[in-house]
Amino acid sequence: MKQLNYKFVIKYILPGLFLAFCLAIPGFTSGYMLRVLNIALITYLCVLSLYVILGMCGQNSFAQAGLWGVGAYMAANFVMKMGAPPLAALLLSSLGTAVFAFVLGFAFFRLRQYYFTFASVGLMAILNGLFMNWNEVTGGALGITNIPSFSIGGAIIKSEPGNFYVIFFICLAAFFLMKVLFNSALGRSFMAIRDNEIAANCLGVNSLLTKSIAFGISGALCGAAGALYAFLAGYLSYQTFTFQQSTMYLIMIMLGGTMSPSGALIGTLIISLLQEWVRPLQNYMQFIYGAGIMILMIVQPEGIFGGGKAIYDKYLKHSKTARTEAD
Amino acid sequence: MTSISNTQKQPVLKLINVCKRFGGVVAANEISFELYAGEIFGLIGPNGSGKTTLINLITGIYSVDSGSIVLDGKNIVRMPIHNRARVGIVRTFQHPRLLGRCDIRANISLGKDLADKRKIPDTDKYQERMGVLLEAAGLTNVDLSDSIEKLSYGQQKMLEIVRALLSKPKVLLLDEPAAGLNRKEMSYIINLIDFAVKEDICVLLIEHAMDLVMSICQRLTVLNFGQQIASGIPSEIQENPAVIKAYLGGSRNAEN
Amino acid sequence: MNLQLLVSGVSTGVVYGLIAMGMVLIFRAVGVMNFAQGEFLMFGGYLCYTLNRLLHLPIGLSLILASLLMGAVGVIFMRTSYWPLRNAQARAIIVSAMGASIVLKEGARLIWGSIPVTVERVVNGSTTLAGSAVVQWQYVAIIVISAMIMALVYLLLEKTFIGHIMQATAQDQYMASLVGIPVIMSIGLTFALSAFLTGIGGGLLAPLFFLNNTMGATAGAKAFAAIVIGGFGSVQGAIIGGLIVGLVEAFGGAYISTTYQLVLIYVMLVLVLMFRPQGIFGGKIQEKA
Amino acid sequence: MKRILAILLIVCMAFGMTACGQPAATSGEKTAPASGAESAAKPIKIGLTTVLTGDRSLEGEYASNGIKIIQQEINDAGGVLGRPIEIVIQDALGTDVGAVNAYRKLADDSEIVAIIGSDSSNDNMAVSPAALELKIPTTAQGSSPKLRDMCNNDNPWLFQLRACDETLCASLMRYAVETGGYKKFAIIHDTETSSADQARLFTEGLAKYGIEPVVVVPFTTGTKDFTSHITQIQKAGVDAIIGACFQAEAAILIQQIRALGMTDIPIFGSNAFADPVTIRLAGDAVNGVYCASAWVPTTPNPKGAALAKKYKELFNEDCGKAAAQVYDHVSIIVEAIKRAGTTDRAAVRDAMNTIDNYEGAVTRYDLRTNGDCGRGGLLVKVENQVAVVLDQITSEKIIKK
Repeated sequence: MKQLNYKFVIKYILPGLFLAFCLAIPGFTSGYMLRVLNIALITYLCVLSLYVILGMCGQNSFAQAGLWGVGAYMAANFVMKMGAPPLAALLLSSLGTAVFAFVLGFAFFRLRQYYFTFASVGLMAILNGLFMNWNEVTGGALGITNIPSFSIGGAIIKSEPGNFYVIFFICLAAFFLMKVLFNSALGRSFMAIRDNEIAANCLGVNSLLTKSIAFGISGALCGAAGALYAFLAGYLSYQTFTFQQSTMYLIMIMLGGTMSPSGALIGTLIISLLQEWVRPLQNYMQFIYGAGIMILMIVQPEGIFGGGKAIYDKYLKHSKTARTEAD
Repeated sequence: MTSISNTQKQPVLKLINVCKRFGGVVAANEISFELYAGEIFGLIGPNGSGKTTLINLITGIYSVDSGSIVLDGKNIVRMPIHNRARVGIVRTFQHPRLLGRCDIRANISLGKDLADKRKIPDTDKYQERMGVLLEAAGLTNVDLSDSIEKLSYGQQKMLEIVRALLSKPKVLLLDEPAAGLNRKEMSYIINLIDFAVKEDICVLLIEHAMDLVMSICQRLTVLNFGQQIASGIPSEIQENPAVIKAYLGGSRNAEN
Repeated sequence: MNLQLLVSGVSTGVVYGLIAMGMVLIFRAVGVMNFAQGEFLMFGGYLCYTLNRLLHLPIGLSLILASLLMGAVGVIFMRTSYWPLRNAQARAIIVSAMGASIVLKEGARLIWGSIPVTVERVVNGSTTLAGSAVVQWQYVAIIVISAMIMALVYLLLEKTFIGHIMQATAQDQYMASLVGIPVIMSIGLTFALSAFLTGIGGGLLAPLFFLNNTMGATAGAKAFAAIVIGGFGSVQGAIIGGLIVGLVEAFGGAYISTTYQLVLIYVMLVLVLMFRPQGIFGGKIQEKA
Repeated sequence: MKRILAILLIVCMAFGMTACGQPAATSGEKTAPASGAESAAKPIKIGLTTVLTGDRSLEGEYASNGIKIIQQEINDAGGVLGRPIEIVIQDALGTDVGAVNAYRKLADDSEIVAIIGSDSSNDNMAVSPAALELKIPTTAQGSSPKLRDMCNNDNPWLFQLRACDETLCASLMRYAVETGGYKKFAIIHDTETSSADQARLFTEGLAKYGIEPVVVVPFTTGTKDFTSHITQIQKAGVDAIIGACFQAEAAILIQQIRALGMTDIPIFGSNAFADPVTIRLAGDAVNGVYCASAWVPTTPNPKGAALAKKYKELFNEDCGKAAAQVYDHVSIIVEAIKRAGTTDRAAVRDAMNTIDNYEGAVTRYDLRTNGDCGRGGLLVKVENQVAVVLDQITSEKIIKK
């Protein structure tokens, strides 16, 4: 057995190294880069929510940035008007957004396929209109200022590195929850709906309920992301939670590949960092960014991770089966 | 119409005067038959005679225009699709509909999921049952963590039946299970159907392969243009002039 | 007052109709919603501005030339953001169109700057109808020109050979190529026509609403609502949907709420979807996107 | 092969567009110190976040031009502390996240002494926590009262180097009621941050005279057709209209008000109504518009007039508000560096607080408290498509300590 155990390397050593690297990040990055990463990780939660509803359940939603906003404003209100501790606000707003999304899903998922997508475009516009004009709850166009930082049991987390660890661990938890969901009966029923709704029904899957649950779970992720954003930014305004933001999530997940949480992470990081990399271009930055998206899509229409997985299946899995046959 | 069923047994599934029309086309006209536990019931007819439509009506994909479908004495015509699956009506498709981007284990687990939803208590025996089924289907050598795309068409069809059987259904509807399969694979299908019969599941079989239908079905019914033109045991059907005219025609020898 | 609202509603409505019609043409041809359609409006307007204000051509000629140039832009757009992805999933095409819309928006800013500009009116002045309703002739010009173009395009699609080729390709690309229709040309034509239709709206609207590089997003969003409300995938539906959106905007703003004018349209969109998903005038929809 | 072709096409498109692009406004990270004599000395860096790309890029165009002028002027005059200055620009993208990222990117450069925020209260409020955390003197171009309170109470590092809208709105309303003698007002405003704020302040300004607006018509940013809004105003029967929105909407609004038959009705507007862009777009219709503006190119202020002249020469356009503002912001920061005698951020912050009577191009500044530092603006009326200054508004600062 001179052969290296690929499975072991891929399953444990590489992720372990990656984890160690991530934990060390605050040690060698600047405040700016860390801020970018923090926002990217919060965005990752929203992209994961799109992974649940689009990648697993096959329903494309443009309302995710709206749900993100719902979570953010909920958290701000819980903390500032009701005096809830941030941790409780995080959980409550995640739960609240989940319920909100679930109820809406129950209404919207009577629509099939792209009609739901259309409805989600409408929902996004309606939510943005509310964020801008509902003075009592969202502070209107001026937004909400002076939102306290995140804290756990009295320990206030104000610095970027502190926030990084909090957000990182929540993302990690979400990542593993996705893995659990993927292997659960619920996850399988999502995927059955994605692949063929009628066949799924014939296996006892209630599509309306299941899709609503998927939307609810995506709402929970967006809600958590919203709360984290509120605590990190300290300021909320309508100009953050826009349709453009939702389309960016779609770009991210399409680029990374809709089929895995890791792909979503890669897509999120590429787009988030691409936006910052093109900064030195100043006036040309968005132009090159747009062209970059086009080129990336043309080169890798199935998403970058889609390609990666194909390579994994082709070479690494092959060597594994070869080995079992040799045994 | 002669019936060979045991009169002391209650039918599991009963169709009473089921009608369905699409625009001007009558897809099912006054169809009635009953299925008993552990029985293999054949449904044959030329292309476009309404066989698959009938399965779609039983599973609820289409709603019936009139008539009733009774499972264990309960009319289920108003039940949505997923609830019909949960009370024990499970089907396969002409072309297997599996989770294309998942591994084999996930696909099989969908059957277990349905069993859980049906509250079948023997989950501890699940592994054992799966092993038996996979062996019967000739799928013992496959790696369960492989992608579903690694399986041949025939194996995928087998897998779909295994998945259906894992949920311990009351009624199993097989839509052309043997189409496109070779002899060896056909024998696995027979294995699986035998397994179903042993578990007292009633099997409704749509099939074009005449020798298979004639050899394993206890009773048959023949459809033509949505009409039930004959019912009975295989030997009777084979001699029925209406059937020969409508379906087998002069090409019966070619069929074999 | 109502008459005045009617004229403004109809004239903005027909422009939404032009954009929506362009979107529907592309949707029918390639089965994907074009998320950069609003940018065509903006780009067409700027081309018209270049011809009219920078090269000092008369406005009529500028409009015609600009919309013809837009046809070329449409072909380039097709070649870069659709054609390389024609075999990929629809979502990939949507994403690349989003990238293209950023490129168009920012490209226009780099070329023409971010200070809003305007072009000449087709007809100057205004008239007073029914005592109090003031109607600017430009509004009437928009309605008349748009209606003419819509009618022409409709005839082109239904009555001419080119139209039949485009429709055949839209229905089944593979079959079309089997009977000898060059698919790339037919699709290119569709994109050109779509950009032409939408682009002319930019030049017409410019004197009333001015041009800036970000006007496409709002217009595109309203055209999208028009398509869904009118009936998905049908050309007539797009026109009627555009008119409905324009009128709801005008009368809803006057009688219900101006704050939530835009929200109103989307509430209507959601309601239409809930109760009549195929749209008010839509028929059967092919399952494509 | 086809993919490569497509990519080539995109690249060609990109190059084609950049080739036709305007040569202006590409200053940025690579801006070299202009003066040859001081090139040996290391430049003092000042950051600027502004919206270069995206939806509000008009501001960025003005700001980058204004920066060029002031940088040249200061360096030609020998710089500060014997060193030239260099202004580093980052794009705020017009979103909260973009503004904060741009700010953080600048803040990472420890040589940057102070940062100038963008022309939006939203952006300024979004970067406030970062300014407080990183302890960098930051100037805000937003004019919202909420921002003023934030500067005064929560964040000693943030300076609102601008007359708070309250002063301007109140004096415009005073003029409208006392001089104009109007009593029935309609307010039409954008629901976007600063416009909504100004609309509120106009209402408050009127309330001092016991007048309530007859009708308030809000609209969403990007609204192009105001027929339904204007018919509401017509129906209400008013003798003056108050408007608050950005340039493009203001121009459309003015044109449509005139076109729909209200040719004589006076329009009182926020900053944007007498902006050069608005005047150019709206044409004749803009005549007779009153405006309490922080800045017009026809300002009687000698420094401002010189700037306006210079800007016109260099860029062949009228000088916009954002250009004049960044001009003043840089001057004030340089003044503070001069007074502090060091580039230490805290020392510069303290030095800024000592500036109490600084004559800028826009107005006089008083930085003894952080908020509402600009002391006033101009009351203008547009006649023959020129903004004619009627009066200069100056308020004295009330220092509560």
